[in-house]
Amino acid sequence: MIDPAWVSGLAAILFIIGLWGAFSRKNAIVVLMCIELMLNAVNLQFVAAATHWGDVTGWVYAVFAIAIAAAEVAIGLAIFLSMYGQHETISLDEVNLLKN
Amino acid sequence: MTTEVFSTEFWTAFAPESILVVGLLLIFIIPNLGNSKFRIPLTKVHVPWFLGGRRFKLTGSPAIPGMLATATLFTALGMMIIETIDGNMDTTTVTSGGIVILQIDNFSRYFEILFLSAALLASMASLDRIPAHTFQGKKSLEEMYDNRRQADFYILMLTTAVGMCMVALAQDLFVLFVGLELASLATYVLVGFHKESKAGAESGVKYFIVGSVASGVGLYGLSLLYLEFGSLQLTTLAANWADASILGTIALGLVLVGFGFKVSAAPFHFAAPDAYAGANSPVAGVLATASKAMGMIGLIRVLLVIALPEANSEGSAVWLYALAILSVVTMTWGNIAALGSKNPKRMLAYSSVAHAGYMMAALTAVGAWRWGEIEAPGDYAEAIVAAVLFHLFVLVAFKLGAFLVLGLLEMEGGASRLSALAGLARRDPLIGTAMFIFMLALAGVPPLAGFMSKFLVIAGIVSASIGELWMNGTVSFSDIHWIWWLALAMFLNSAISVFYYLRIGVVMFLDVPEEGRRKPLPYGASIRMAIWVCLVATVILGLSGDTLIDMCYRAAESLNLS
Amino acid sequence: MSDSGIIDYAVLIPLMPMLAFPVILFLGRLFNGTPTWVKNVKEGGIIALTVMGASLVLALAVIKEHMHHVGTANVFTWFESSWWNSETGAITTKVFGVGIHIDHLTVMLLFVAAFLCFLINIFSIGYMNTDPINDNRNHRFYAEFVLFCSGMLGMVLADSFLWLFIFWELMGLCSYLLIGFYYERPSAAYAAKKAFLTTRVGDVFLVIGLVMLWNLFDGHLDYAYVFNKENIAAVDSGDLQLALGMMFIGAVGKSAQFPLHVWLPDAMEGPTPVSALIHAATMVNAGLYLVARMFPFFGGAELGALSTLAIVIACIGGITAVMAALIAFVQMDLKKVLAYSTMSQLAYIFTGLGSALWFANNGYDELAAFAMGASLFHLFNHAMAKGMLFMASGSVIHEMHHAHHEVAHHDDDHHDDHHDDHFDAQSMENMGGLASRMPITATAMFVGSMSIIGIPLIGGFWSKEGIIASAWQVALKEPIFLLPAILILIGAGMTGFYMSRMWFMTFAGKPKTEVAEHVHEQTAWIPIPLVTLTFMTLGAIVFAGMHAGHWLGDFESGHYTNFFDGIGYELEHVFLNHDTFLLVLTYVAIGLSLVLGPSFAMALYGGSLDDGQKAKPWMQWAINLSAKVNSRSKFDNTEWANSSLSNSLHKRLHFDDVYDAAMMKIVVGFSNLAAIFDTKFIDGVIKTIESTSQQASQRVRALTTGSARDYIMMTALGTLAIFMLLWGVA
Amino acid sequence: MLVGGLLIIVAGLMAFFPSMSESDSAVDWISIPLVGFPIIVSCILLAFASQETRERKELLAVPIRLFTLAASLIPLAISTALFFDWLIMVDWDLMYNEYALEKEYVWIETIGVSWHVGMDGLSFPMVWLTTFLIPVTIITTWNEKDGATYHPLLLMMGGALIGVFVALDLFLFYVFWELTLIPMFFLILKWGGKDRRYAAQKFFIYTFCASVIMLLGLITLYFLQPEGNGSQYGTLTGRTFDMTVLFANATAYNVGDNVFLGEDMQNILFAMLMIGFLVKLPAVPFHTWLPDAHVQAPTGGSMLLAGVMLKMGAYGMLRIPIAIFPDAVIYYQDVIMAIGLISLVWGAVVCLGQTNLKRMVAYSSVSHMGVILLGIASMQPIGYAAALFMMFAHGIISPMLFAVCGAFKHHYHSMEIGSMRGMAKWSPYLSVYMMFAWMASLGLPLLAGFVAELMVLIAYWPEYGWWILLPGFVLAITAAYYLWSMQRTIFEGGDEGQPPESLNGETPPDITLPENIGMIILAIFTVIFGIFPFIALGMMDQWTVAFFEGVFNSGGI
Repeated sequence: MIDPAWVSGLAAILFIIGLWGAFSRKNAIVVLMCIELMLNAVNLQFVAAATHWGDVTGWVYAVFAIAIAAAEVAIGLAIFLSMYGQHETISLDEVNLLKN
Repeated sequence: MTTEVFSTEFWTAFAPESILVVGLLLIFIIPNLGNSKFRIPLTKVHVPWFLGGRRFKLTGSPAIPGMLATATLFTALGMMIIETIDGNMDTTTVTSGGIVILQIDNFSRYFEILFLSAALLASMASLDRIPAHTFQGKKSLEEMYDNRRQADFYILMLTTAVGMCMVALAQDLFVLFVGLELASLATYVLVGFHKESKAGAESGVKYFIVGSVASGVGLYGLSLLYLEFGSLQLTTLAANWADASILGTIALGLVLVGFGFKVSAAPFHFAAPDAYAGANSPVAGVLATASKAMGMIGLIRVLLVIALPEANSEGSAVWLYALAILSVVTMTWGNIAALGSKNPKRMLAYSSVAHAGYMMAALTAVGAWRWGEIEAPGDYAEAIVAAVLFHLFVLVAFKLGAFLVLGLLEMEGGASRLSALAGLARRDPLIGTAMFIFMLALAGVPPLAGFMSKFLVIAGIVSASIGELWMNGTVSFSDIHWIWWLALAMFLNSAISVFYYLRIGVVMFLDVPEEGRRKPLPYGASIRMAIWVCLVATVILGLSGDTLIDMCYRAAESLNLS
Repeated sequence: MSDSGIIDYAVLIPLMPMLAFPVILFLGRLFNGTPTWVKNVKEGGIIALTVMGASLVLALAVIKEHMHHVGTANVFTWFESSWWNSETGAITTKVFGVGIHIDHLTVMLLFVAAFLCFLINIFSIGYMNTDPINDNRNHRFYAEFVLFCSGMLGMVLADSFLWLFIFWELMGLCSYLLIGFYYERPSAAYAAKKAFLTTRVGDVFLVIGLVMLWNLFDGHLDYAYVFNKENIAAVDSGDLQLALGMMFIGAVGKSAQFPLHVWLPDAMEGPTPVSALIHAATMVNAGLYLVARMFPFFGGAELGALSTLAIVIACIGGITAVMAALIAFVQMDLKKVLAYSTMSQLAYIFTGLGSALWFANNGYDELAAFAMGASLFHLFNHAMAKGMLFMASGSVIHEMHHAHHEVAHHDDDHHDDHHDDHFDAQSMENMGGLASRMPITATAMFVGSMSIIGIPLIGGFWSKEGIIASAWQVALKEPIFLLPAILILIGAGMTGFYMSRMWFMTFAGKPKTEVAEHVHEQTAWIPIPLVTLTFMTLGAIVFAGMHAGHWLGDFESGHYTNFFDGIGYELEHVFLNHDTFLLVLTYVAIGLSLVLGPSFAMALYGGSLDDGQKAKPWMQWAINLSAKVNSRSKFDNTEWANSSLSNSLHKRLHFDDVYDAAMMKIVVGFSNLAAIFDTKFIDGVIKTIESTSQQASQRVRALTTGSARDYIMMTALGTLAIFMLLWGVA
Repeated sequence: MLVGGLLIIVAGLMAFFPSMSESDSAVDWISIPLVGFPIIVSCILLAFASQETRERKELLAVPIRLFTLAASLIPLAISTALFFDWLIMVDWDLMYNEYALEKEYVWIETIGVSWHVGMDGLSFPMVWLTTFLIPVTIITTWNEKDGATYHPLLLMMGGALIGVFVALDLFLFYVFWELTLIPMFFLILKWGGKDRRYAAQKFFIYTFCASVIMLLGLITLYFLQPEGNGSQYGTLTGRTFDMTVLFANATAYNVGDNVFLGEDMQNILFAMLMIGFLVKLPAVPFHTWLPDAHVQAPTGGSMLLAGVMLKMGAYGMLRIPIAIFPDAVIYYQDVIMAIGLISLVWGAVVCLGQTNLKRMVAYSSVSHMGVILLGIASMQPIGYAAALFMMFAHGIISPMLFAVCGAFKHHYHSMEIGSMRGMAKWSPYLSVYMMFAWMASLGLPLLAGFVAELMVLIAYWPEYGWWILLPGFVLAITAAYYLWSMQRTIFEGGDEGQPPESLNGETPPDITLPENIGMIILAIFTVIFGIFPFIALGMMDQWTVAFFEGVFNSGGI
């Protein structure tokens, strides 16, 4: 069996990639994907930790986190859609009417 | 009292929350009641099914969801207040499989009352702000939109309320986070509710994206905590915190980010002004008060319940410096930014950033004293937490009130320029005066609630900085803990803040109303009612806050900090 | 200690006029223009006269009662004050009261004040109520007049230095109001301000002196306590000298001495009765009174410890005496000549007081008594004579006005309002030859001038000789005193010149203008005080006979029971002094003032009257003499008149210019700088803070770029920062 | 008629309640009659008036005005009755830390705040002054526009000001302290001159910033107190904001070596508290809000601002920091003296260069407030009593100054000195009042201001010696600017006078009857307190003695 530490490490890397991607990419969909990546890192972490502690709650947490991520995607896409409807772009940089 | 999920006691204890959920379901169902019939397959028997089809006139009225939501919130709030107000409340703990999930105690009930009050006021205001047009005849596109989205809006509002209540009740960090996400997801939609306008859509996107990232970071922090301690139970975490490794500290920082976004602490606050500016005013008001309170629960749980040193140990909390810096930066940033802002909603948003800074400064003070040196550290902590709770509650009165006044102005078209307020006092003296009183309260002018809360917060900080020095004889200035300077920073910041709060007063009382705003304000009975409630609360809580302060203390005591 | 009897009512002397003030003022506002008020009550003049008469009667009664013993009465407690000793923590409370104190000095000044106030009130009714310019404002005049009288009487009767000062200020206020009586004239407004301000400068020092005295004497300023010899001995005399010196500066301001003399000539802007009363006879004597009040300090203090101050007082007097006389040489305005003469004569009294104080402080009690007596007697004589002179000059001016009015109306009826424009009724260049046309006035002026000059046997002669003698006697003991001694001796001759010049220019010679030919004495009321005072002045020998020493405090000594013995002693003392030095001195002084000064004046300004005009016999000889001297001497003073000294004399030795420049350039300049500092710097700092914070706000808000990516990046950075902070602490 | 009615009311009150001033009086004479009543009445009137249309407001102005005046006479009657009561008793029982008519009700019991009111020799003269000035101000500004809201605001202001003076609880004190800002803010904002926006904000922000620092000092002080039990102590914090307890603690803990607070702690707290009060006073260099506020404020606002509001600063100083930190007073003695001296000189010097009448008068207030600081720095009961009397006397004189300025502005539409000459011709009454007020302000004897100035100088000399020349210099400068301004307004102008251009050729009018009545009342009282200073000075002196006994003598010096 893989040492949970490795999994944790993978999670950390995933998280950093996700975070990096979240602010380096312009496309809203890609940013959403990056956020999903971060959430996935969380899931991995939970699972790894659950394995480490031999505790079932971690699995439950992971399942819940997946549900949350799903809801988030649903809402996110809906919001992006309305943004596209108004601004006709999904580039985050071009949506800057509100500032200062 | 400990109870299992869905046992009889559970339902008794959770009656208000249950009512909320039932109300939520009713808003789903009632507008859709119609004459549809279900044909039993293969027969011609049509069983009345009532869902769908041609809607009944009475239940199909677009005004119904709003009333339903208001009634639901009102009932739930009333039940909670009756339960709490006398101070003899039982603590009910809900467990499932050995894990403590929820707990009803003074603390959680207090916050639930806060959330529901904010939601109630917002939905009352929305009755006029997003009016349901029941009259006959031709309707404009705008009005059609309004009518169609009545149910959506109140469903989201109730969902937010339920999510927030869950945060207040949660005894497990993950449960807390689930509640937080529930509320957040609903507010993302609420912020972007006006998807027909560019600003609405944009603010929704920004709030959503930044919020998601923040909660992603927070969730990752949780997972690290879980990795460190093997549990996310508050009690477990608190008990084992002293043995935590560096990982725990890092996890703490990450979790802090998640909540920091909710309380709009700098530098996680950036989306807040945009969101407030784009959202409609009652929703912005809820964000600035209830949502902030929700984040504050998280901070209190994590920083005070979990991450405080043991009562007899030397040294202050590990997050002391981080939070101190964060709080000073936050309050200064908020005030400085608000100083030049020409958009009243953004100004209020920045001011709410500043208020977050004040409360964080108070929390810092709890972590400051050396726990070992003080006889009864819990007293100090409770005083400070009570002050923060008080502040959060009165914010509902005057910050939400201010947003509601802006909402009233929005009814005649946008309120995103300072000039929209021009001459308000002349057009409607009472509303103008109310707005001015809200501003004074925000600035902290006695004898209004804002003064009282700021006073308590500062008193808390100062009391913690002095501790029990007076018992040791001569007190010299150098003996006083450096967090005293946080109080000074707070004061200087309040002094700065007077500039922009006063400017609104001047504009309202002195300037000539701009073109198109010469007529009397739209009437809006229920939004006015909400404003009056806020006004009365602002004044009453300032003049005599004893009952509320007692409630806050009981809430703080139930955290069992020492 | 408190006496009972008439002194219990002494407080009414100042109180009655004070209460009359609002009455006249408000009745005047009410009844202005009603014939009864104007004709019968003389716009308040009769009310004032009644009140002043009552005061005079009461004053005389008090004087009679207290001629020979000191009387005191408490009126009420003014305030209490407490002191804390920081060493012991003890707190003591001092009571400060209001009361009446009557002694020899009071008696003398009370008489002068009450008497002259009454006489000048009579004069005012004649003078003020016949001039149309005063319509609608005479009630103001009488109101302020009685308030002034109240101040003067109150100052004299007060039982402490503080109350002296309070009434002193009250007089200052009235002086200000009355100088500015013709408020619409810029020159009057300027003069009023100048008078108040200049005396105020002195008053400031007086207050400081009082404060010092208060602290020296443990919270007492009442005469009963501070003049107690034991109390004086307990005080450090160096401090005492400083305190008294400060108070003396106040006296300098009030009595218009160098260098605070600039206000008095300008003060002649006020109506003439005001000049007579305030700026000649009473208020300007307040400074002298104050210095005379200090006498017991000099007697009680350590020997010689206060003599510096005495010398300073005398020197100021000497300098002023000569300086004022010099300026008086070139004045053409009748009243200004008198004003400078007043300054000069007051200076004499200061020198005399200086000598007295020096003697007192150096243990020469008898000489001190003599000098003091001489000074106070001179004060008395001068008040009477100068009051009369001013009233006489008022009479002249008044009749000149009338005559001008007549002439102007006679000549051309076309325009009526021209007569005020270019004709100066006060300038002696427009007069001449009035001796025959105004006999009473001319006589009064003649006697008054002689008294001031010091013609033997008349008025001021007795006292002036005493002052000069005393000064020289000090000079024999203290060489520095030579300065004032020589100066006042020279001044005696100069007095002879300018007073004679004034008289001859006005009354002798031919009328210089048409107006002067039409002058008549025609106003009622005016002659009454003139005649009264003429006899007062002529009869000074009687007062002298009561022995100059009588005017001094020591009631037990120097007081002749036989009246004629007194006169004999006085005559012998002056003309046949056993001390050769003093004998010579007397004759030198007589020679200077009687011969030299008047001769020059005659030579320059003398002349016979118009043909057919004849003055009264007692003046005619002088006119004839002057005509002779004038025709004999071919004295031409044009060269001198064009000299730079003469120019600067015309410009009053540039004092006014320098003071104005100092005020306008330095003080106002500094003030403007300060105002700029306030608006630019202090407000500037605040505005900078505001603008900086606005800029900061711009910067900070610029960070909210509007792009969600930036927000996320900031969140990430914030995460990193928290991460680092926590890591660092952990 | 007014005066007569007032006297009848006073007599009636005294007849019915022969022992009003007894400290165990069962009736609460302060809370409702003096503080609550004006504020509540004015709030009701304001709420009533604000909902009416403009035309209706015009109609309502007169009845509202009359009602306000009547309402303001009630506190005056009460305080005057008290005054007479004490005056007859002669032996004042208004000592330091012994309060007359003391009443205490628990207000916020959790943190130890009580509604604790009472009066002593320090506060009573100020209370009387306030009650006296409100009707006078209302009368003087009878014809102000928008009277329906203007006069109630004045009344509200009065209630808040009395509240400041009677408060014996730090929290209560602070509440009223800030509350006074609000009516004043509106008075300036709504009835002010051209730059009112700037002036109103400056006024508010300046004072607010300073008082915020003061509040921090108060809170710190609060927590440095020992915990105690009792109704005044907070149920949760264990401390109290009750001043009487605080004073008792301060004296108890200052004895001997058992100094409760360290020296630096005392000094820092003292400085923090003083900043709030110095700005209010105002002392140089915190004074620039005052000229702006005065110039822009309406007449009534200026009268109350100069008459009472400035005194809040001096009152606060004596009431709190000096009473609690006697050692710090001695430590800062020279600093206080320097600030006072600078204010005194600076204010006077700036006056000299002003061409705006009201600005000049405002700066003269700065100058006079410096005198109060000098009195405090003298560290003598006489100096303190003088400071108290200065507050009182200036409280009567300066409203008159501003009433004159207001009338000037009202009738001539200009504030420029020199814009008109020969005012005595057109407006003899105004000229008389102007001259009277100016003379009173420059410290003419027998008018109220003189005694105070003299006593300050007397107290000043033994402590600071020849520095006294500077105050002396100021006395002369003060005379200079006042005389200069009179020369160029009342005097001059030739036979025809020279009306200001702002009148556009109309004949300059004299002042109206209400202005006349208001000013003559002020003038009469200026004279009364000038000739009989002991009326007020008696209680002040005894209070200061008790104060020194209670504070400095029990302090470990």
